[in-house]
Amino acid sequence: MDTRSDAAAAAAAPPRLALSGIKKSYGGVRAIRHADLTVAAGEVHALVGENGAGKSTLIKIIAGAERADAGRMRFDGEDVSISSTSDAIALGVQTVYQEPQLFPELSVAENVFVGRELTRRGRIDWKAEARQMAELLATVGLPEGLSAVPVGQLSIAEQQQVSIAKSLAAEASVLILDEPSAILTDSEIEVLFSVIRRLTSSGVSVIYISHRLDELFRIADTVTVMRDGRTVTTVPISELSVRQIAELMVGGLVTEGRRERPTGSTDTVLALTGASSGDRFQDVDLSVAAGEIVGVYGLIGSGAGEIAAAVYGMNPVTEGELWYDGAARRFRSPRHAKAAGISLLPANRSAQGSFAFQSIAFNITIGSLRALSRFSGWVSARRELAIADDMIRRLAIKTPSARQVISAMSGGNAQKVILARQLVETPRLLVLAEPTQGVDVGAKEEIHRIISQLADGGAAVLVTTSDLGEVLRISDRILVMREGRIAAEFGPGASQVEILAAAAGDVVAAASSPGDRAPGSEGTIS
Amino acid sequence: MTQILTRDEPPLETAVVRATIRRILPPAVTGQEWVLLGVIAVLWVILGITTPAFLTPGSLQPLLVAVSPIALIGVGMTFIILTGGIDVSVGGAIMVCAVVTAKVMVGADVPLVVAVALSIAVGAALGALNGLLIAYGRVHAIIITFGTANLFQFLGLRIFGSSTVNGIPQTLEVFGRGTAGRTFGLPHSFAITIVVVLIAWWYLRYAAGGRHLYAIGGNENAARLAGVRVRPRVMGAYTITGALVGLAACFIIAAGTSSLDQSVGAGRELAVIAAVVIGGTSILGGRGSVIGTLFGAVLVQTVLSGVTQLGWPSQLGFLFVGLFIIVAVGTDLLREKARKKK
Amino acid sequence: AGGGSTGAPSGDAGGGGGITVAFVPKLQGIPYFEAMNTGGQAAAKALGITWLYQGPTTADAAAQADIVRSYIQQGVDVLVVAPNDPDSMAPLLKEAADKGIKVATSDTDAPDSVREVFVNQATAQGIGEGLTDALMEPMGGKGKYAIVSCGETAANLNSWIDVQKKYTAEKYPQAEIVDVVYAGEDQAAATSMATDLMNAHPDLTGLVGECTSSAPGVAQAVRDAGKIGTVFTVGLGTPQSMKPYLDDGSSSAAILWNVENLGFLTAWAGQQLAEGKPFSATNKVSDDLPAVEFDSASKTLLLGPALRITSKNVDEFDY
Amino acid sequence: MTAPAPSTPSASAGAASPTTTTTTVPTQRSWGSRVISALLTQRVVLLAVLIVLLVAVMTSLDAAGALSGAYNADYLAAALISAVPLALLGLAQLIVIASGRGGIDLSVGAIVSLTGIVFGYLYGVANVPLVVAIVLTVLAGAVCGAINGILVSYIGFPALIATLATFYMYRSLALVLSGQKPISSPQIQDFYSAASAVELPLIGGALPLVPLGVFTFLLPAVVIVWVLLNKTTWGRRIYAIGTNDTAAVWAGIATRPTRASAYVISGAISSIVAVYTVAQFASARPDAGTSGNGMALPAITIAVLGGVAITGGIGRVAGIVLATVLVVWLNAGILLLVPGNEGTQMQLFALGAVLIFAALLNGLTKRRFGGI
Ligand SMILES: Nc1ncnc2c1ncn2[C@@H]1O[C@H](COP(=O)(O)OP(=O)(O)OP(=O)(O)O)[C@@H](O)[C@H]1O
Ligand SMILES: Nc1ncnc2c1ncn2[C@@H]1O[C@H](COP(=O)(O)OP(=O)(O)OP(=O)(O)O)[C@@H](O)[C@H]1O
Ligand SMILES: [Mg+2]
Ligand SMILES: [Mg+2]
Repeated sequence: MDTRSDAAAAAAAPPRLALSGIKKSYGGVRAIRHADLTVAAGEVHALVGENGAGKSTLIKIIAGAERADAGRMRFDGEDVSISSTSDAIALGVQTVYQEPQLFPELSVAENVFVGRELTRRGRIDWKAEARQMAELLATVGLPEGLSAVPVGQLSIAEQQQVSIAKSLAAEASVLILDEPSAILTDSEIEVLFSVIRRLTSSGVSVIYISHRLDELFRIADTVTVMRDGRTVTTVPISELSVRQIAELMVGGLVTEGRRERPTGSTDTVLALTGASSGDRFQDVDLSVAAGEIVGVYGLIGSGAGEIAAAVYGMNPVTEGELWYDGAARRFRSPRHAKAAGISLLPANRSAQGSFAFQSIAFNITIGSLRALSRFSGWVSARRELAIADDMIRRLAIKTPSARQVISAMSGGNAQKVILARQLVETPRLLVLAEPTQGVDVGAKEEIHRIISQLADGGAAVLVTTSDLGEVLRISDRILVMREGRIAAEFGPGASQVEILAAAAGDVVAAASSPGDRAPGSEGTIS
Repeated sequence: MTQILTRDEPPLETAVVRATIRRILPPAVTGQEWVLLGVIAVLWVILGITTPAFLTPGSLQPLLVAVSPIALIGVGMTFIILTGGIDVSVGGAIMVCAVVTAKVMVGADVPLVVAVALSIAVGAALGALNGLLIAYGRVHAIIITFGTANLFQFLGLRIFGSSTVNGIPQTLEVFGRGTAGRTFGLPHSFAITIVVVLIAWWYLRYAAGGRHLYAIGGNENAARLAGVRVRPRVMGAYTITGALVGLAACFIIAAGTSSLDQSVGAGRELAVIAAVVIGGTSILGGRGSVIGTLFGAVLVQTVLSGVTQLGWPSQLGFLFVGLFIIVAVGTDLLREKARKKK
Repeated sequence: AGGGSTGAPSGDAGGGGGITVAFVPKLQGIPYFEAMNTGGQAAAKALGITWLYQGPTTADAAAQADIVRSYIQQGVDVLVVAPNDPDSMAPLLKEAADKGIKVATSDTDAPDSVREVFVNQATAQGIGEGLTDALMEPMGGKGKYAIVSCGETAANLNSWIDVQKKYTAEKYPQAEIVDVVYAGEDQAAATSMATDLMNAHPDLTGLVGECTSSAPGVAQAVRDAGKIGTVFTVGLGTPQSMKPYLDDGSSSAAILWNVENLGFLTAWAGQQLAEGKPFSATNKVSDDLPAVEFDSASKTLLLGPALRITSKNVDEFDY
Repeated sequence: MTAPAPSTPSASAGAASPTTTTTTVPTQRSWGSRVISALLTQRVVLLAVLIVLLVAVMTSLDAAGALSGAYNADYLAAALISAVPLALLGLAQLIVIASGRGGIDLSVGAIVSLTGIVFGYLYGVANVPLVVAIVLTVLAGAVCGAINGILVSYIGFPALIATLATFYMYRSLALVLSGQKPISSPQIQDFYSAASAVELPLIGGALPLVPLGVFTFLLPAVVIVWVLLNKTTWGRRIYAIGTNDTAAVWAGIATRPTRASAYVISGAISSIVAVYTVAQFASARPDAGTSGNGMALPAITIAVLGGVAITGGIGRVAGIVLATVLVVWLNAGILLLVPGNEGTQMQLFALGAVLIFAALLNGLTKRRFGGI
């Protein structure tokens, strides 16, 4: 055979993976109405869509974690039926799931090799595993000594990297990454990208899911947009802009931009002065006045979320002072913080916020049991419903009744229910940790509106977030956290570039340093 | 298909790699096991001093014979608890295995090997039933095994047919009764138990299947996603436990008298669970060892024997067993907390 | 309250003759009560009555009460109970009597109840002394011995132990009870406790197995320890379960009574009650039971003296 | 600050339509399919149907002459006496299991034994006035429960292990303290007759004779526990920590004392069962709650059959009551249906089969219907 016919054969070669007419329902929920997906060999194929669009469900079907109700799946041109994860693994599908799927009691090395242990005469070849581990850890940028550490002792970002290492340990023809970058730092993402590039150059296909649309342009070749359980379009990414992708995702125009609102009072509600909390954050100065929204921006792991936890009494303030309403306070637990008029919307909705199989009314009122009773300790069903219905109306929560269980709600509505819990007893200080994480554009907009209204109503609001658009959009003042310290502070007019630079550690590019802060943010503490 | 990493380089056997291997190997003997060994040693020394007969073969041999069935079933129960399950039906299963075995030995006069094999087979079948319902029925193990505990008791009572089995031949003596049951002073039932414990220890440490049990207990869904065939593994754990129950039932017949009545097996499930948790296996799954279970069983029997030999009221024995559970699990908890703080 | 409490004996309970006697043992499936059942059935055939028998699967007062309640509902003529807990059975027996059912106890009494007769196998005195004498014979009237009992709270076992203690102190001053331990209904536990006792007291020369599960247990322990002839055992065991131990000398004697006869006597007493016939001071029940004494003060029928079962007469019993 | 929801593009475009279809499905379904789904997903409905079925089958068997005694209202009423301790301890399990984190109480039977001895001693031997004796007994039960609660909630023991340990300890203590002899002094005997002599005006000739204990012990306990769990903030907290312990902390709930209190209540209920048992049996037995298979395992079985989820946060008082009634009436029926030893053996089979059937049915339907 001559080289020309070889090239022709390659051009005519079937795609690595071709899905057509995929459908999947969970009970009455139609997670995937109709999906087609074609992934060529050696390409990075981005999969984007709003929360709940069906991305994770689709890749779970490819990975064998779920079975499609209908549809056809072809691998290198051959029809395949994948009915379990082992089937998929046998086909060379490796998956990094949205939530790290690891074993806390087992060591990093064991985690990486679970399900495909290297064995020699029936026993695990620890030697071979150790040898590969050294390589793998270096590849994903983790120290070699981590091999023997139980995964339960790692940070969430490290766990994500272990998940990636795990997917690299086996022979793969398709590597699926479901939002791998959500909790990684920029430098960690760089390492990930270089790994992806190396893989694709050797012919591996990568399916890459992310909500960070900008990063897709640096890594992806093709993008498939999903909306409402359907694959809307597949195009080379070079033909699109971020804005166009966003429009395809929501099926309309994106309204961005900061909501104008009156500036807050000078009545300081919360102030941290030189505050540290173990090695979570150090020497933080910040203040929030009544009617003011202060945004703390930081990548996950930067310590932004830890400030919220410390203010709410979850973690101790070990050094420095926490001033609340003019008095130095140490809240020993959320209970004490709540009693002082602080409310907090936790970052992780399912783990920290939601009482899954309880009703919406239960979920809304559980933080304010005193409000339910005329006599202390008593629950009045009438009051409970009245409070819940009021909140459902105020936050425009979509539900037929307050008696519905929260686990049957969509992500955005569930988030509103948990936000409602924080508003039952009108808080003096509202702390919001990642208020719109995992929430789609529509619900996000509503939640932002609600936050503004609360501040307009006189509440002091502290938002910690890793969403740059969000912090720019809602904050009156922006603090940027990096490595447990405040790296910079900005007024409302700051640019994306300035903030990103500060978060990434480029001090020179930052517009202002913590030293020359706006007057009035400090002096009011007596 | 492409290999992600280049694996055809010559293996570099550096000191670093060797050190890593040693560190990623699960520890052969855990801290909890050393603690238990220490406690048992201290108890034996104290009992040896206060009751001179304690450290004699005449006292230790029956102790080991009594430990054997609990430790043996404990091996299976450790597998089950490692996967995050539990089996409270072993008492009923012992009854079924024991009565079947005793009846064929008396009635059909079959050779010992056949009787033992039958007992193991019956036990495995009962265990497989548990495993089937638990792995495929999507119901928590404690509920299923509460149910099957009743069913097994029913079955056992029906086979007993409202009478005891008398005149069980002494052939089962080989499992540890009298001189015929010992080699170099070691009761055979205990020797068999040790062998089973060592095999199980090896399996849990070196075989992929064993590590999968830990993985399933740690995070069942993640194990499934990693391609571990969770349901067959879970079913296997219950089936193995059943088979060990079958063997243990033979030990129990052998340790009893020449007649067998329907009280056989009653309350054993709690004794086995006690041995497993004293041995440091986490009831939540994902952590534990069979050596610990063996030590746990020895500790419980030492306490019970010790109380009788000291001449204390025998009913005090279980007060100490309870205390030991609290102390053993408590220290484990505290060590865990200290480790987490670090 | 509706129809169930007519009090009239309903003929449909069971299959046989006109009179229905129901017996509720403490526990089903153990040779002792099953032998009583055999005796009762023999009596039913001989006397032309219907004999019902149903026991709980665990020796539990509450489970027994359920069965008694169902017999009351079935409207049996006579209800005989061997109560696990005499005090708790009393109110139920009264309820039965109120509904016109004749009530009696057998094997274990409920003294403060309305029962019309107690069918007693032997007196506590007789059993306690019988056990002591049987053990003292091989021990030569002296030495240390220990008792392996069963349920800690079993009233009859405890009353026998009391007799043994007193009787030993009075009649055998050179003998001494060093310990009483409780093994539950578990043969293996009885064996290992007996072993522990021998280890704890190297000079021990006697062991008593106080119930049908510990009697073979202590003998087995002696056999295992190779102390046949050094340590002597007696126990309250059923004949067939004791036979191997009586044969090899690890048990010197079992103290019991003819349990089948006890069942027969129970059925007979039930018939007498149902027919309204009073008991005389001495009753001829059957050829095997020519002269059963009745103590009208305590309303007790006494089967006779306790029986000493040894290797010589063990084969006379097939249970 | 009320504002109408702005109609956002995303909500109107696609996401709204599935929401409406899924949520309107239940109301559109036929009456029949709703009954079936309730039957399959709601344990209380299933139990009620099973009870009706049982009574219907037994009554027709009765009519056909297959039973050895009448399966009538009197008999069913009388059988309820064994429901009293079972249901009470089932309620205790409901509370601890619902409190989550693998909650369970294996020690209830041992607490019944131990506090029964305490009561027997106080009232029967030390001549303490009845009310004081009962109060002190309940206090003792609460202390036993508090030890469990501290171990589980404050030190972090898995409940199964903590209560297994205390089960051994309390059982042992009951035997040691009583010298393994039941206390059955004249006072205790009188207590029995006093308890049985108090006739409620309600139960005259017209109604079946329901045992008094049902009114004096069970009914008040059921009402109190129901009120506690459903009408008090404490009940809310129990369900909250059982559903999601972490979220409860973030919602400002004091999880440790709440969880510990579940065990305290469980111990207190056990001690009430102890008093009841003393009254019912006219003696305080040191093995009252531990003889045979003990009281704990049947109580847990009742709780599970009653629909209490072993993972916490789910369980209803009505489920416990119905499960108890089902088991008690089933057992009573079997005794009339199957004579001899097979009858009592068959009870074991029936209990096991019903338990597995109900659990499997729920396991199968949970995913399809999203029920509890
Ligand atoms: N196990 C399940 N049971 C019921 N509904 C489910 C289940 N898993 C997913 N869904 C629903 O299916 C739809 C698609 O979910 P999926 O997780 O695929 O979305 P996604 O695009 O990955 O969203 P995100 O960006 O938030 O990860 C959603 O409505 C979701 O609520
Ligand atoms: N785990 C689940 N179990 C059952 N139903 C679910 C589950 N998750 C979501 N649903 C249902 O699936 C439907 C679609 O969910 P999805 O998350 O796509 O909502 P959405 O339209 O994006 O809403 P929002 O804008 O509020 O996020 C909703 O009706 C929701 O109630
Ligand atoms: Mg959504
Ligand atoms: Mg997703």
